[in-house]
Amino acid sequence: MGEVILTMKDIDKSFPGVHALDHVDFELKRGEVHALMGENGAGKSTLMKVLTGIYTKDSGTITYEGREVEFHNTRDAQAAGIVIVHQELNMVGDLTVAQNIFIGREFKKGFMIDDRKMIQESKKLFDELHINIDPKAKMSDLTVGKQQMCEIAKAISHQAKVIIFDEPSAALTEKEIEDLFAIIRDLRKQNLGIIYISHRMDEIKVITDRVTVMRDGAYVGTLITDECTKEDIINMMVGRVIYEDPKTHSMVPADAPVVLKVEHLNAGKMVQDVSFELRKGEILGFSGLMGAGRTETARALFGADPKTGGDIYINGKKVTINSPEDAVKNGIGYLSEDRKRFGIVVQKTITENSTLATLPKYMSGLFINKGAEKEVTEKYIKELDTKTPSADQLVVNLSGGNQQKVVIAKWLVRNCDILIFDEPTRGIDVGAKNEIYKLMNRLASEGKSIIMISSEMTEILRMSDRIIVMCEGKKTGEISIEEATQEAIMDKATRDIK
Amino acid sequence: MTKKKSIFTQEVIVGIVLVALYFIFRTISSDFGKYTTFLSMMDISYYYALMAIGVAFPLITGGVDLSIGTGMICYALAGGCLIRFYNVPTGLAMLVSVLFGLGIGLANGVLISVMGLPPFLATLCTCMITRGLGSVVTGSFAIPWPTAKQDNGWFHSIFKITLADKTKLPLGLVWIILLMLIMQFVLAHTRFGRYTIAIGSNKEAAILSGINVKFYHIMVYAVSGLFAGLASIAYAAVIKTVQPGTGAGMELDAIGGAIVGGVSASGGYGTIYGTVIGAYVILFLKQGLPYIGFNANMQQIITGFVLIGAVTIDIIKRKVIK
Amino acid sequence: MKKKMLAVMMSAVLVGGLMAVPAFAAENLSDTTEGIAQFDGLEAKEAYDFQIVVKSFQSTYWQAALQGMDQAAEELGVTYSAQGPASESDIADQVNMLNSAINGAPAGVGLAACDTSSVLESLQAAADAGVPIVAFDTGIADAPEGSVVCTVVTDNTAAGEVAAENLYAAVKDQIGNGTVRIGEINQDNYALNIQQRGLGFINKLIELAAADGYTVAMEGNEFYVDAAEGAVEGDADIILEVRVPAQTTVDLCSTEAGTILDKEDTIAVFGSNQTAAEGLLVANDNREVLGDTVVGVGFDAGTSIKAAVEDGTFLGAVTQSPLMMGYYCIYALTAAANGEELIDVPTDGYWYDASNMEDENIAPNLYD
Amino acid sequence: MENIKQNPVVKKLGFNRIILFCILLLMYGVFSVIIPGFASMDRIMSILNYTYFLGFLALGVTFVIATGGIDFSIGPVMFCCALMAGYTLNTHGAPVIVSLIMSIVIGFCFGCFNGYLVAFVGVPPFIVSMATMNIAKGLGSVFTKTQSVSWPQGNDPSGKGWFRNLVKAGDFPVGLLIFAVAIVILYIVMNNTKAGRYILCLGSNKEAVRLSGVNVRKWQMLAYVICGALVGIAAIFFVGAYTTVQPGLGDTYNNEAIASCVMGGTSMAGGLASIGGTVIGVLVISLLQEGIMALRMTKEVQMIITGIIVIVFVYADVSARRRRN
Repeated sequence: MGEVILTMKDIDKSFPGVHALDHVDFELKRGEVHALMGENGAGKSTLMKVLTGIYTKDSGTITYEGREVEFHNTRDAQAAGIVIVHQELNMVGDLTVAQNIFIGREFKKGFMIDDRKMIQESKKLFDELHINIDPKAKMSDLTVGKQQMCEIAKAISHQAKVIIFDEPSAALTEKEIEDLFAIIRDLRKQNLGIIYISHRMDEIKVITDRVTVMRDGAYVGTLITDECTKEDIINMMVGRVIYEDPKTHSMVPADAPVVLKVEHLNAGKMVQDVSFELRKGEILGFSGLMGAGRTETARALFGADPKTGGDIYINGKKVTINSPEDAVKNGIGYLSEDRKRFGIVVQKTITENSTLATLPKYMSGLFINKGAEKEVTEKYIKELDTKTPSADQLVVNLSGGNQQKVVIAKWLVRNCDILIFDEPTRGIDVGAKNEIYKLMNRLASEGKSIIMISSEMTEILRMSDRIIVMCEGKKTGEISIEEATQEAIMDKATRDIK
Repeated sequence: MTKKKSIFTQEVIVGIVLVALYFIFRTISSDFGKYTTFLSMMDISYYYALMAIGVAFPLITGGVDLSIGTGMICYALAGGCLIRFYNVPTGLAMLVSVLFGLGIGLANGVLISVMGLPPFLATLCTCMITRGLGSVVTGSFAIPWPTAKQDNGWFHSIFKITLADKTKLPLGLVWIILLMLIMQFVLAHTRFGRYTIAIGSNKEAAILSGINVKFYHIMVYAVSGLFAGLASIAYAAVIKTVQPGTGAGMELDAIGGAIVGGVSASGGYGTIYGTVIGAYVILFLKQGLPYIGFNANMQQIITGFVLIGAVTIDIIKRKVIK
Repeated sequence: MKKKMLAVMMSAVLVGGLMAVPAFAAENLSDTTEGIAQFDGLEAKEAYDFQIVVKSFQSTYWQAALQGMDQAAEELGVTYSAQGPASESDIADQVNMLNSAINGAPAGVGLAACDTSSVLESLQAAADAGVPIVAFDTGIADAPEGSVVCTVVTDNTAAGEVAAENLYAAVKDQIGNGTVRIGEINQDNYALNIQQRGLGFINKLIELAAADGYTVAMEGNEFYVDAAEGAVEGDADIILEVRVPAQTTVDLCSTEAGTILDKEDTIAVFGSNQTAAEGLLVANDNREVLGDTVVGVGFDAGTSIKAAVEDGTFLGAVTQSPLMMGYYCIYALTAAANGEELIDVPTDGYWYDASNMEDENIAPNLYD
Repeated sequence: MENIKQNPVVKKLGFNRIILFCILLLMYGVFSVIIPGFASMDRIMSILNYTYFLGFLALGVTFVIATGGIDFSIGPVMFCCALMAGYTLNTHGAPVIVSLIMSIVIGFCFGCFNGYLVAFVGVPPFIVSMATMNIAKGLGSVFTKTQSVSWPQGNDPSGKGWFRNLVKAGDFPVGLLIFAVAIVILYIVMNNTKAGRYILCLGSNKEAVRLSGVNVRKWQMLAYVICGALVGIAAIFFVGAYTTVQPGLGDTYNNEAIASCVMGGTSMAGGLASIGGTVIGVLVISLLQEGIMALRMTKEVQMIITGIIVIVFVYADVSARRRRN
């Protein structure tokens, strides 16, 4: 480890209604891999966005290479040598791999962009990284994993001094992760500073030198990786919040009836011959890597995407589900992983969102019975403890956790027996997360059946009665909670590739 | 760009349609095949093709420019006014027309990129404003540009030259092809073109890649305005007398041409040669159907259905690939 | 400002023309003396302000009309302000303008109606309010009692007929040896004056051909085909083809004109208004058959039509007298405001060709 | 300023709409002062003539814009309705009531056509509009053999002119009554019925509504159908006031209708629509055009002013939303 290259001090940032960063400190040295950890919503990504100029900080200082700096956009940051590999893929699908890697700093021959040189350089870059990607391929034709590798290659090609990896491994196979680590070690040798954001405790131990932990937008502390244990880090991350006790055994009675049976479900490449059963009162966890086909399975089951085959039985009766309309009629509700895009209508009120799936029930003749609508909305605001001044509040003004509660309320109003929760706690702060867990357990105990898709291993292990593991569109395993361990799940989630 | 892609891209299909249309019209009407008919068609094609080349850029960014039709008339009126009332040399007046177009284009760009107005609305407003301006500068009067035989009418020969043996050559077609190649080159091989595609495909990613998206977004509309300015000269050269209050609806033919020529209606993809071919398909329908005995009004109905057909085929094609 | 400039440019030619008003050349189409005589010695009782509503300012035709008005207003010491919709087809706008003009209670309103039916209600309102209306350019047949006090128009049927006569005389020799084709381009078929003109041309041509023992068959636009009188079905000596474009733009007119010019048997074409005649010229730009193998006849004036007549591309053209119409419109308004009873003023249509373009009573009407 | 904006009443009515309404009143005041005799009943009637048909057009397109779509074929479609129905009336001697219904039905059919293509086939609304515009113009021309169509005068001896009483009976503005009833009905449809709720929600986030088990295609199509039927009604008021329609025209009214919607606070992005705002917008444009004419300026000046007002209002809207996010 060399001298300090970057210091962030007292960084403060607020969004309307959210104190996203509360006087956070951070320090990075040359030749170090520094992990930044924290639960979802702890403020890691926000801190990095402040660093790279995407957000403007409210107060605090950033010292980089001995000088105080303030970047106004990513371009400034890049020019100074700070690049970020984003969590969400930021690729221009209509351009080729090489064009994407060099976007914003194309090689030029006179007026002309020198595409040939860009392709050569990309090849060189990929060779160095031992990745096999055709630089001339169109970006949108690549798999998510490969796109991620391109994103990393792009960052590295920037002659950077500081590289930020924001959850880079989420979509990668184990082999690809190995490659990534090799690359990171190589970069460390070249005396670069690396910030590594990840949830995977194992990786942190393997690759990083120091760990900084954040919680609820605040700085908690920094540890030297070799000198601490996993538990130390987890304690710092979780802090005061006492989660629901992890399940040690299934809470579902052995004789609970099967409410949903899916047989040989097929839908494109991402859903291949998936079969499973769901019992009354059960929380069925779906685990796997990003891009394993869990969301696609849920969407196909819900009728949101077209299926190519498979049978669905509800309470033993075969049903046809060709559209979400059919699914909802059959008592299935779906909470999407992408709340803003698929879950809520942000510019509308809580009331309007709550009754969206049930509107025909709240009609008196031709007109909407606004009184009854408001009544039921207020009932669920109270029941779910949604924090809002009134039922007429626009959903856009709510925090992530409360927005999620509005979506849940939508399905509870509908009285759905089968609920699909796709990443129910993504982008939700820690306190709200626990409330959602409690709520899920309560719903299960009331006899609702829940399919929970989650990428957080701790969440899967904490909540599920039974776990289904998927990999590359196929179901690769089914594990009871008693037998489940992180290793067992990871093994199945990556089984095919090894 | 990838090898597995079928060679039957929209551009190729539209190209085949264009050739097929030509031969169908030719077979049915012997007059259609005459060289003079071809010349007349070319005359009228120039300003549509120029507008289409320009508007392809906003379309590829996922936007649109509705101000080019009325704009073109407005610029032609302004230039014509200078020649007629202020004895400005033709060359200078032409330059003013083009710069006027560029200016309105820049204004569109600022409204959309800096002030954040939706492109449809911003250009709808400039469409109304240019239409009004055109009438205001001329006091609502029609403005004749100099005819080819007048001293200052040399600009007609930019688009058509007469050889010693009285043969006429559609020189304008050369310019259209040249500009098409240049702009295709710009789109495919310069930063400006690349960022145009990037803005249309994933604007957020473009911003995060450190591109000055605001600047390039303005430039996209400036190009559209510039080409509307160029079109105004082609219009003046062919139609000669420019009437204020006209021009509305011409932009739709140009945009329709670009869409038929494979420019994605949602942005992110398009080629300039496809755009030009598409514009000529629309023009062939407009100009060719009267030759094969169609009621002039049937042509509008057919054009409407061709437009829907072209886009529907594209939608179905994409669904099949998925 | 522009208006002023135009005025300066025009007034020189204008004066010469107006001096010669009572003595018209032989080509004039109808008797105008009586209508004009009523304005002898007219003086405005006060400095009236008139409202003029024209069809639009789009074509230079209307600019010429305004020149006439300027001249008359200056002579009489009255003022006027003119307004018109963006295009001749914006009927609703014109009705609103007319209503607005009447609501302003002016000394009188001069109206060139885009559509004669849609203004009737407004005319009733004018009659009720006692605002005298002078219809110019386009007569209003069903005008309510007491609204239109004077009509200053050129007889469009006669204008079409004179075009037919001149055209027929030029091509007469070519008729009889197999079928020949004569074309007519009309900008549209719903404006009354263009209908009259088009039909005047058609019916006169059929009449002239019949007199020489030739038959005429109609082709093209259904309206004119149906309205033609005396045409035959099937084989005929002359095919009279009428084409109307989908929209009233020069480029579409030129396409329609091109289809006619391209036909081998075409011997003559008539473009029935400025836009149609300009379209005909645009089509001829490449084909260069007019004045050579095909006889072309235009209508109205404007830079390119004048040039075409001058260099023989067009055999000639018919001009209405927009200038006279404008001029007498103001005279009629003034007289009406004075409280005088008026009779209609038919203005002239002139046949002009390269030989008489410079004539003092024609030149002023040949606006640019 | 901020306090005023936070006032619940102001919030409910919409700050921009209040401003727009003030502009309307101010404009009327200014015109009345500088133009002698502007504040007369005749003027108001003349303004209303323009308000009716533009109002129905704008209200119709409000529903389409609420879904995040666009329809700029409304002007030509209106003319097509009036042409086809009027031609049937004049040439085939159909009873007036049949023609009136026919006009609405034709508009309805165009709405179905547009809606089907947008909602079920997935053609972008912009392109559908372009195509429909051409088709409507062509159809109107072909059907009438490119004739203009004049509807019967109020005093037509055949008695066919009774439909003009829908606009104005004697000096009583019946049209205003009908228009007011239509506004109330459409306000209720937009705010108190399933159709309005779904249309607004799907305009804001179509996927979320679909995943709530709603048949979004049906409701999206309905917006275009409502628009089409209202365009058919607009056609009746157009000929009721202006008698004659010509084939191949009508484009100019698209811009004015869309402009009134947008300045009234309906968002081009969809999801936000204000029937009241649209009505104020229509009144602003009608008043502006009468005022401009009374000032002896040309229509073009009105276009320029309208363009600028729209830019200012949309910019105010966009920047307000930006600040909020």
